[in-house]
Amino acid sequence: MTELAYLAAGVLFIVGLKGLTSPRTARRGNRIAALGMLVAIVVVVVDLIGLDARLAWGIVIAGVIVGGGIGAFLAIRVQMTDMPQLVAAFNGFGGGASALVAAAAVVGSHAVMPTETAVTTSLSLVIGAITLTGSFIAFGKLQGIVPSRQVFPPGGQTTNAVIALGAVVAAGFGIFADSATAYWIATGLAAILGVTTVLPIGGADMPVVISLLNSFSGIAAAMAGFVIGNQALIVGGALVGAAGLILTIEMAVAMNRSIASILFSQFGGGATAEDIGTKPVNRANADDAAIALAYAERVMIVPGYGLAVAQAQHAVKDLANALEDRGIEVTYAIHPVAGRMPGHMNVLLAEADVSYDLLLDLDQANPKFSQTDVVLIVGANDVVNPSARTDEASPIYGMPILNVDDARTAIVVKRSLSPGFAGIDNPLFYEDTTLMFFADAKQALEDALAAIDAL
Amino acid sequence: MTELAYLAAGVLFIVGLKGLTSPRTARRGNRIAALGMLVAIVVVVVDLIGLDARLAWGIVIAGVIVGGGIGAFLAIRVQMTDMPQLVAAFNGFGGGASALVAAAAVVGSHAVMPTETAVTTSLSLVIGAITLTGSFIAFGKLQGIVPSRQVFPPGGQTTNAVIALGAVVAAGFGIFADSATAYWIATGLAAILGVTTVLPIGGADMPVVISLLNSFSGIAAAMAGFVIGNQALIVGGALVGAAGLILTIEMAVAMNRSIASILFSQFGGGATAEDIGTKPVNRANADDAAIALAYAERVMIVPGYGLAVAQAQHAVKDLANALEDRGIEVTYAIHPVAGRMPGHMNVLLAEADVSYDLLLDLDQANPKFSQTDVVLIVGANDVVNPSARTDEASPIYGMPILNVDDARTAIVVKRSLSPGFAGIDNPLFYEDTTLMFFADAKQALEDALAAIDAL
Amino acid sequence: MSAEFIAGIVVFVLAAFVGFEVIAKVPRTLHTPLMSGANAISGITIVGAVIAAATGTGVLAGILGFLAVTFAMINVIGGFLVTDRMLEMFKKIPGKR
Amino acid sequence: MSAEFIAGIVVFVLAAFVGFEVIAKVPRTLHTPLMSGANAISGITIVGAVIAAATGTGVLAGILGFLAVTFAMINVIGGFLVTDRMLEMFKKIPGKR
Amino acid sequence: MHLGIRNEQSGNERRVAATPTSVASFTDLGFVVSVETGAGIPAGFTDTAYTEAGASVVEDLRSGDSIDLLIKIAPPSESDRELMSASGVILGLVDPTANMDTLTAWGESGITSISMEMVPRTTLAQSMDVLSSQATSAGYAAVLLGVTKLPKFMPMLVTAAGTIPPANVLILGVGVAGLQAIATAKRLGAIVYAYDIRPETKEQVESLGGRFVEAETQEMEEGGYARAVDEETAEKQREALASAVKDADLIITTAQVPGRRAPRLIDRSMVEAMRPGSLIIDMAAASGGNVEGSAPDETVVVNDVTILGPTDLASRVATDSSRMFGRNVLELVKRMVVDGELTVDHEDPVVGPAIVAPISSPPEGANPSESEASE
Amino acid sequence: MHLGIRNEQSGNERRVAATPTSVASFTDLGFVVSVETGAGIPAGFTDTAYTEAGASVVEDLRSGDSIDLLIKIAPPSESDRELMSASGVILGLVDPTANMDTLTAWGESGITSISMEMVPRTTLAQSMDVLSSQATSAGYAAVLLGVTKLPKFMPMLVTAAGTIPPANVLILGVGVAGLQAIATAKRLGAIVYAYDIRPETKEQVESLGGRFVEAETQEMEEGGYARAVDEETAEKQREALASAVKDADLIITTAQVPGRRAPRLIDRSMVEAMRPGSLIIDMAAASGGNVEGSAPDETVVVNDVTILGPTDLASRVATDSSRMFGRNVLELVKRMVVDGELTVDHEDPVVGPAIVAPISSPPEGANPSESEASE
Ligand SMILES: NC(=O)c1ccc[n+]([C@@H]2O[C@H](COP(=O)([O-])OP(=O)(O)OC[C@H]3O[C@@H](n4cnc5c(N)ncnc54)[C@H](OP(=O)(O)O)[C@@H]3O)[C@@H](O)[C@H]2O)c1
Ligand SMILES: NC(=O)c1ccc[n+]([C@@H]2O[C@H](COP(=O)([O-])OP(=O)(O)OC[C@H]3O[C@@H](n4cnc5c(N)ncnc54)[C@H](OP(=O)(O)O)[C@@H]3O)[C@@H](O)[C@H]2O)c1
Ligand SMILES: NC(=O)c1ccc[n+]([C@@H]2O[C@H](COP(=O)([O-])OP(=O)(O)OC[C@H]3O[C@@H](n4cnc5c(N)ncnc54)[C@H](O)[C@@H]3O)[C@@H](O)[C@H]2O)c1
Ligand SMILES: NC(=O)c1ccc[n+]([C@@H]2O[C@H](COP(=O)([O-])OP(=O)(O)OC[C@H]3O[C@@H](n4cnc5c(N)ncnc54)[C@H](O)[C@@H]3O)[C@@H](O)[C@H]2O)c1
Repeated sequence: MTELAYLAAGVLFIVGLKGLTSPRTARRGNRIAALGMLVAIVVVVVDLIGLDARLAWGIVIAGVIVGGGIGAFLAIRVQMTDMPQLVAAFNGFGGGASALVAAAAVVGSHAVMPTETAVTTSLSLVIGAITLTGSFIAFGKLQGIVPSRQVFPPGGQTTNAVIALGAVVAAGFGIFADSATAYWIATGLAAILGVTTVLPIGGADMPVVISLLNSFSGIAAAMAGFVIGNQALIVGGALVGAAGLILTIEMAVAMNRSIASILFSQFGGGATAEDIGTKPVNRANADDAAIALAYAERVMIVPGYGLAVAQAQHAVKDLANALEDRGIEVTYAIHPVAGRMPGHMNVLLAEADVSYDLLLDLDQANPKFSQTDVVLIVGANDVVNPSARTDEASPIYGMPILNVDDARTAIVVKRSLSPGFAGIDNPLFYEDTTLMFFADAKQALEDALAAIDAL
Repeated sequence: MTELAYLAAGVLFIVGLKGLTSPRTARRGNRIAALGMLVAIVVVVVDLIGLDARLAWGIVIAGVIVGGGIGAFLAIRVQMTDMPQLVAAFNGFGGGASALVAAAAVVGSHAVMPTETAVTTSLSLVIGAITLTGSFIAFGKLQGIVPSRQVFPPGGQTTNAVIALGAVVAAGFGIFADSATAYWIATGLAAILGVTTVLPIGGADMPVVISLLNSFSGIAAAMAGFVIGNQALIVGGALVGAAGLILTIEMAVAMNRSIASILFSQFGGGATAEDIGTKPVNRANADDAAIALAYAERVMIVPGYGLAVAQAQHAVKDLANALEDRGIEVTYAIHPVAGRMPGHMNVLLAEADVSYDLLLDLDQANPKFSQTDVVLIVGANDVVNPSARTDEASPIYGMPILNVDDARTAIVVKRSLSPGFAGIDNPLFYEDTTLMFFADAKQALEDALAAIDAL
Repeated sequence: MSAEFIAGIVVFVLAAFVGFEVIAKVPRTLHTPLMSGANAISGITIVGAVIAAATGTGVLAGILGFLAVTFAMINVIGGFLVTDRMLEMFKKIPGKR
Repeated sequence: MSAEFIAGIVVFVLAAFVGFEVIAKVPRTLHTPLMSGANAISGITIVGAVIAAATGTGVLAGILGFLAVTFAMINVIGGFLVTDRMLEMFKKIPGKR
Repeated sequence: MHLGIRNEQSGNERRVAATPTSVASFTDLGFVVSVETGAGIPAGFTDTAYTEAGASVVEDLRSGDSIDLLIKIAPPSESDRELMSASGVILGLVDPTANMDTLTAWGESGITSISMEMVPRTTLAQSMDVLSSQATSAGYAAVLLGVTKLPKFMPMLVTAAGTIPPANVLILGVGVAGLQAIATAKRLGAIVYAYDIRPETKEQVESLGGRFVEAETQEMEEGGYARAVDEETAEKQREALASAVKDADLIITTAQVPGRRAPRLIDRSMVEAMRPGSLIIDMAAASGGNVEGSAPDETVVVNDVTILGPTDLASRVATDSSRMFGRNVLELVKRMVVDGELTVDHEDPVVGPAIVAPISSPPEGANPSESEASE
Repeated sequence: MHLGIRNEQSGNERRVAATPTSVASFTDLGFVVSVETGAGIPAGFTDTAYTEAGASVVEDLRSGDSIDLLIKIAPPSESDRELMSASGVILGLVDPTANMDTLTAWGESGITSISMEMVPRTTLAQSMDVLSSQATSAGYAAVLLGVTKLPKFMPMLVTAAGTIPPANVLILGVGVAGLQAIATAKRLGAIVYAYDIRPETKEQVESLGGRFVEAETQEMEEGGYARAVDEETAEKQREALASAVKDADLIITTAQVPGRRAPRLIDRSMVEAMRPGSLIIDMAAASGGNVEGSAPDETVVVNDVTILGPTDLASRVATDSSRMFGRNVLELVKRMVVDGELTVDHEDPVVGPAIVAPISSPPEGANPSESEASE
């Protein structure tokens, strides 16, 4: 029956994980998974109580209190922006725990382990140790404790290969010779490997690395499950191992990187994607835009010359339709000098059959931005440049602009940070509340539409 | 090791099944699954040989030859159009086999079965028997041996409920009293239930029923697996059981029916979706259209008044763009009297910015249809009515029309079979090579586009 | 419940999950081939049939075993073959030529 | 190999398949929460840690057990909580107010 | 067979009954074609082009052989009659309502008159339907005339010098000309409202992006044409239209009831309620007018609202109008040439109803269409 | 402060320098506004509307108080001078190139002349840019003029009476007017080709759905304006344009080089190669013409090709042209009213460059723009 209860926990994990893949169900998914965890813990406790043996409950309770306390404290206190590194740290602890479970088995085993157990034990130790140290380095990089640029060990990737080989040999020796010491050596080498592998990876690639290490910690847990013969660990671990791997691949694809190129980067690799501007911007892609738009109540679209260049008038109409179908209020704000001729935007929007009733001019639009959730700025630049309001030295100072910075979020669709007709930089792009979606306008809107449909 | 080999077979089944869900990989997927089956069979034979006991190989070999021969003969000889009923028949044999495996276990068991085995045995018997007879009725309906209209048993669904209850009681008695006779009674009642449940279902709903019975045969196999303690059967059976269920739901959704309404139909229910015309047409949905279009080399679009009514000009342009991105040649054939005013189609296509170079008039288009893979007819009717060519009694006899019936496939998008301006029926709709996609033109084209993007 | 039986349930549940997840949105044209292919896989009961036939004793068991193998074999061979034929034809869109 | 071990492998493989299949295309904004949630699930090792801590004998085993439970507990509690926080915030789009 | 094309240019008429392209086809059919000098110039077809197409260009048809088939775009006159051979055929826009007596008289003397206006308006005969083809031109030209006369922009323009609102255009009567007017005004970016008595036109208006004015409609027609409405309905109609009329910058009216006076859709009080500077184009001015006060080919100003009644709209796109007309006629003539001979078949479902004189069967055939067009 | 609006209607001029709306704003700014009777009628603004907006409508401004601010849409004349108060300001389309001497003389006597033409064409000053606003009207009106004069359809129509091919429209010079012309022709369904010497216009043409004619372009401009090109480049240009010109049904030329004769883009041989019946509208006719043989406000026919040189295009949409003009002027005047007083600030980056006379700083300021518009 214990096994069936564990199975129930596993099913809850599966359902929860599935929930986490869609914005609508994500929160519920997480809670379902947590419920699964609760079930598993209750089961093991009940099971142990049923064992009718003297058990070290004190240690368990102490661990639960200390660990639970630390975890809860960190999770509650953390700043929004620091969450990724916290996940990394948690992940390190998880990997460490699996290694410790295996270690306890080594320490506690008095007979010679069967080969299969020996193999899984060493895997659990090695993978757990890599996860532990690797995750902490990732944490350090994101937290700024460890330099986030690429730091290579002396000898570079060759050194890593040597350490890895060493760990394998030590583990192999441990398995065949049933030597605890060999296990510890393998574990130590793996711990070093975790450090030396993650150090050379640039900060920008950290999320992918953390996800990979997350997959590792799942595998470590599954291996620990084999060691102690517990199916809950096997199911949960295998699930996370596989899911984490897929997620890692997806994340790498979304960043336009291959996993190999991230892990085995040489000097000068990595993080190129971030180098467009000198000042940092919030970059967004079609999915981000889709979520921001799909969960808004009021969306205002600000077209500019780039819309015309990309001939994105039909795409913008299609996107607006999709939003309207979701009950979102969509209007268009047309700046008097948007485009390259008077009425440029009108020609295009009329071609796409956007109703005149939805077009707001400057005077109508500006009071509305503060009630707008998302402004979607499509290939406009000068006409939304707040320096016309704020910077007396600006050549366009005094020109009325669309005050898109009053809205909760501004999504700017353009191909780069290059300036518009007036040739001046636009402070809007560097605002906290601005998301920069770098792409050809037509492509961007089509992708966002597809992403909204997929939500 | 046997178990691991079975696991390998299971993995091949999974991979194969996944392959079957996409047109590109379907054929390979089927072969991978077949490979899995081969693996499983080899494993069981090797395993049995290893048993070192006197075994009735003769019976096995006889069965393999007879069964394999019949299966191969039927599969090779069958007409394309008869395939669905053949699948039904095969499925019936599969369900029967599972029931027979359980029956053999009952016959062969000399000790009292443990409860769990008794339960799975009776499930295997009952579900297998339903599958067997239900599938054969489905086969009969499609083959025309059994009347395809709804045939109710005396007493209707109440009778079915009584029979079902009887089967459950008998099985329960069998389990608790370990009575073989009770099992046989339960099995017999289940066999009757298979007949009486499927008889009242109309022919049009048969594919959904077959799919559901397919899911059943998977479950029967899994139950048989429990009976004889074989994981291969459990994995394969559970896989098919679950996948079949999802597929059944999807098929029912695609037909706009609920499974319950199909299974428990009363007089007059069922098959309404087919009743639009008296003559049969090939119905298609967005996915079918997408596949036909995406795998074509040359596509011609024929717009008509319905395109204008649906204001689908932008949707048609978007679809054409997607096809062109796939390297497909797309042109438009404009009939002189399409729409409701001279140049109606031109106004719309110009609004959607379709290049004039792609517009063919009647004289340019007609010679091209025979080299066209798919003609997509969007809300046109009279202008593609072949009776203008063939039916001297037709009021439009002699009018030049677009000879879309020269193309390999014609997809007609309109909302119903209702006639166009001239008020006359259109024989094109009943052609073998015509697919009718009943929907509002704009919606249809948008859905087809989404389906193409998802391919 | 025997450990073996429980292990079976675990395997059953997980395999069922895989079955649920593996079938994403399937284009309608593939519904029949997919059904047919899945049906062929359900012929895995051939393994049980072979065991029953080979190990059964007595005439009744023999007959049941023979029928089981025959039925399962029809399902397996017929199922995979007919699916393959469907998919072969599927390459060509329904229509002339 | 023990039957139990083999059953473990079967379960492992099937669970891994479920894991592969369950993650369809995930919107980018959900990458981090999903990673975080999956990470929390990997804290299932708490079960092993509890067993190790409760059944271990000797000081070393005790220390290892205590650390294992502590580490796993940090992962579990912290992981689920932080995921929940992320998702809560996620309802509001990043921006003012 | 001698086919004649006259120079019919006069006042507003700029079209020609055959283009060089159709002349070439006539020659292929076995006709000898004569064209009067300068017949096609205002429509953009030079004498040289006709010569190259195989016609002989002559100063005056009267100076040559008598004509077996005379194709007319302007109404026939006595001078046309004089050209004809004994059993000649006059075919074209012969305006049967106005000229019935003359044509009947000619018919008694052996001259067959075929009215292109009376070709049935069925799907089958659309390629011979000059009413459709010329209405297409007229609807297009009406909008352009209106746009040029109106001192305002059609489209909305948001500019640095203020937002220019889009013009409101109202189309009354949604036949062929009305639909083309909707399409053209919509293309130019106007907000287009439209109304017709026939209910099925709502869908047609919307299929062109126009908005249908919800007023009284009636399911009552004969062969696709509207019937006349009684005065009560007409009154209700005007009430419902009043606010649309008031808001319009440009109104184009096209409503016709075959064989009747055009319905009065806009009365003086409605005109007076319009903004100063607005413009009405009454395309039905020649048959009585949809607008009170409109007059054919005249500019009437009521209360700063201008009312035009142009009758030459199709001539404003003379090249294409002539091309379409020529093609329509050619298709009909093709139907009439049997074994290289021009044959007038009273039984032909297309030609038969178009024969004005002589009548072989009992007359009363002035109902130009019958079959399918009655949904 | 007394602000005067004259009735400037004469010949082709139908615009008015202020609309009732702008008059109301002037009144709010503290001006007393006088408008001559009938000043706004052809543009659709009645005397009553002006009165309601707060102006006094007078028969002749000469009969009233002297004027402190005279707003002109037509070039200033001696009769305007007579109205002015001692230090009055004349502001509007004063045509500085042609009237420099007069204005300088007036300037010496205390009258300030401000040329709306010389307001810098920067992003900041766009709301005061009359060249843009009037060119918008002119570009739109040019296409409509062309469409009405051409005896053909613009859009393609597939009809039962044959397929009507779309018209080919060629726009030469893609400034504000050219862009508007492209947009308007495209809306009507024509195939639009366009060309300009400035390379960045290619993207702009394509952004409106037009096709760019690949001929010589030159990265050389001053403040967004094109420079004159040497004869060799011009020759190459003409060669490259020849085939586009030959295929065009309608050509609209807008090329200008500020302060210079308009460049000659089409010579006689190119005109002669065109199809008979084609039409050219030379919007630069007044400044020398882009087309050989064109003359201001005249219709020239060369080889069956008609060349028009209209100078009143903006007046053809008089209502909206006047609205935009009025708004442009208002924005500029707003900038000039400091503490309720009209103040001429020579240092103001917008007003300064527009002051023609009197000149406070060294002259040679005829360069209308300087800053950003130079990508
Ligand atoms: N309306 C008029 O009458 C008129 C006339 C002349 C000049 N102007 C001037 O033009 C400006 C108009 O302002 P605006 O905001 O409309 O335009 P803008 O300031 O010129 O900015 C347009 C932006 O669109 C982006 N873009 C270009 N092609 C794109 C594509 N294919 N996909 C996505 N983005 C694309 C460009 O950025 P990337 O290169 O990074 O993509 C560029 O920054 C004003 O300065 C105005 O004064 C107006
Ligand atoms: N071009 C002209 O100048 C002119 C003028 C007057 C009359 N006509 C006549 O009109 C006809 C034109 O032929 P056609 O083939 O273009 O049109 P049609 O024969 O009238 O057929 C149009 C078809 O579109 C379908 N439809 C309507 N709304 C739809 C929507 N929202 N989505 C999808 N389908 C929709 C209708 O079927 P469902 O209801 O089943 O959807 C209908 O059968 C000819 O008979 C012609 O003679 C032409
Ligand atoms: N079969 C074909 O292919 C074909 C071809 C061309 C035209 N037609 C049909 O012929 C019919 C007539 O077309 P037409 O352009 O020659 O029409 P028309 O010139 O006779 O009349 C113009 C319009 O005025 C409308 N009208 C009449 N009285 C009215 C009133 N009191 N209020 C409002 N509107 C009123 C009519 O309904 C018509 O739509 C249409 O139905 C058209 O679809 C059919
Ligand atoms: N900053 C702003 O917001 C703003 C506002 C309006 C205009 N502008 C800019 O001002 C500039 C001038 O506009 P405009 O309409 O007054 O121009 P314009 O009337 O002076 O000239 C019309 C066009 O003719 C072109 N041209 C000159 N010589 C030519 C030749 N040899 N061949 C071909 N073409 C030739 C010019 O390049 C110009 O595009 C444009 O760049 C425009 O974008 C800027």
